[in-house]
Amino acid sequence: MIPMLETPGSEALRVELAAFTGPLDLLLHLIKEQEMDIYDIRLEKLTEQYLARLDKMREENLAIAGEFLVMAATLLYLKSRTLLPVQDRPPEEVEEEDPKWELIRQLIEYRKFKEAAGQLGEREALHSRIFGRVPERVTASSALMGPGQVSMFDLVWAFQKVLRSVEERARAGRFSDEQFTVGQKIEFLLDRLQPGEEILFEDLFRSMSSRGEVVVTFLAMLELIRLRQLVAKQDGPLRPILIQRALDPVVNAEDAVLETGEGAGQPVADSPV
Amino acid sequence: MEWARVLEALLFAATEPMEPGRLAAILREGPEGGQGWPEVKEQDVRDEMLQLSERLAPRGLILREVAGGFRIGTAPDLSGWVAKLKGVVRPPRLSPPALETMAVIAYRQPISRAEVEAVRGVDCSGTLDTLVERGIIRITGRSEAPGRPILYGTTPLFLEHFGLKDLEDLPNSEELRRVKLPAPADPAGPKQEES
Amino acid sequence: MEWARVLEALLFAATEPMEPGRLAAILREGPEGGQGWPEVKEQDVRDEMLQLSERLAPRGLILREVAGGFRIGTAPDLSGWVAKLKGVVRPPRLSPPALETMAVIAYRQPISRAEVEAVRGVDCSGTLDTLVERGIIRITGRSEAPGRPILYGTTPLFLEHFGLKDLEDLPNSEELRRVKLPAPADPAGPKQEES
Repeated sequence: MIPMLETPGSEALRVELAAFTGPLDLLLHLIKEQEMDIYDIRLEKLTEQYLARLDKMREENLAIAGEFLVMAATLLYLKSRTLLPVQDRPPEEVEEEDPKWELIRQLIEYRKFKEAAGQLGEREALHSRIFGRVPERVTASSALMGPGQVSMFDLVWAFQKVLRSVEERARAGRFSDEQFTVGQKIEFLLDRLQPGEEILFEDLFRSMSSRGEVVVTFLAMLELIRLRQLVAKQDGPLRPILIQRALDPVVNAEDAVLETGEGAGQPVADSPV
Repeated sequence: MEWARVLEALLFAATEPMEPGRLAAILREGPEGGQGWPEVKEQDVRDEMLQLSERLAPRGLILREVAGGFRIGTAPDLSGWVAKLKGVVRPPRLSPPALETMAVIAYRQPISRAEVEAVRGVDCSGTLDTLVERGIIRITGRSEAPGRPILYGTTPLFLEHFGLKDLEDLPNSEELRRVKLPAPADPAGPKQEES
Repeated sequence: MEWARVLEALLFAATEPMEPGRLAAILREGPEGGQGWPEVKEQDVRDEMLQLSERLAPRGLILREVAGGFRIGTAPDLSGWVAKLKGVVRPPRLSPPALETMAVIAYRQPISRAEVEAVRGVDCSGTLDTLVERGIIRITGRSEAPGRPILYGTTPLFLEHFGLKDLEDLPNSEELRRVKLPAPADPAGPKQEES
């Protein structure tokens, strides 16, 4: 959200401009700054101030989100409209209420949610200072597995989380009927991770959208962990699980595939019968 | 009251908020292979919790009601100390845009992305993804509206993150639930990705 | 002593046993961006812990010394209660090979030793015996397959040990039950005895 700050002098201004969460936020700020009544906004003044802000942002070479420009156009249109005498307005608008009210309503609604967001932020600030107890289970199992390692069950729980997100992606309409084998996925994993390289457990599955693919990849991962080609580790309880390719493999990749035998070559369908 | 000690042990050991009704049920059932107190009611548990809360206050711990249950935590004024412990994770706070998106969803769930964007006036796909990833919101289904857009709602973790008892505990919830929202097709609506 | 509350909060939130010397050091250093008590010595912390231990005794909690440090835990006589909480899983004192064997049986019961070995690729007689002895698995019958091998399945203690409601509660049970396993006659089958 806050851009990189190169010039120390402009720091304050940059932070201020970056602090607006959108054009409505900027408008509310200007209305407050100009001490206007939101139900009785002076469009001309507001538009002028708004455009001045955009100019300043441009001078500072800040990327201006498209929404800010759309709002500028809306303001200019509303302003131009107020200059027209009633009889010169497009006939369909004469009967209708002033379109400026649409903007005002939007601002009022937005302001309510912005205030609610502020209150939520205060609650968050308070509650982020309260610490609960973390499950002892995690410490106990990491003691069992040696420092930094993860138990089989921790892995399975993590895997369950991945499956849930895959389900969500699948529900969002991305399906795949491709078939995968454990052997293929062992190759994929060894390809993906160079010796010593590590990756976030969840990231391994991020691009996958079928349950079958995720399950087969997970089985391939377990197999490689068993063969000590991969190590699962965790910096501490509740920290993310990392999968690391071992530096000095006990068995080489070819052996890994061979040793899994038929199981590895067995295609696993996305939806088995 | 002999079960008060059991109650404190249960609350202490729990790693998630405990509902008084569930605590009362555990106390009635008894431990594995043992006898409980069949007469304990939810209200007894609630009464005892009040007393526990007072006992904890001078001890650097607090009992708070959150996400439909009770949970022991460290006193907020001691956060600077607790944060120094190894392995203690402080969940990162949300950015202002994420908080705004969060607020709209909290009050108006289930809600589609387009509807959130109509209120905020900016593209919200980035903040929505962040919130889903953090487990604070989730996809709850699809709308019947044209295009059957995905709908979002809050998770129990949302309540925990913000220290809320339940959704009724949201500030000004009545008013904000009723406010008429701008239509998603609003011409002043969002088009581009927010920075 | 004002730092006693800090001490209790630290012991509560700690994710590992805390040494008195380290606790004293934290108390001297102070919180993030704050002042500590530069005069606190390790012996002061030890003295305070004794008092804390006495205060905790009547309320279902104990201060135990483990692995060179101190940790607040629930009283041993209440373990039957605490075990009923979801999310509190007793430390699995099973070795990694035993856990793997356990996982295969859990998802694919009833299953013969040869079938378990076909999945794991090592001799499993040792781990099977351990698991039977621990009461986590049991012999459930004999297969109709040639040689009528003995079949194994899980016991209620298995569920308790892993904090599961029932077998349906196993993570991702559907998938892992359906995945095709290598046949027991697999040439990559059992080889050497695992350590």
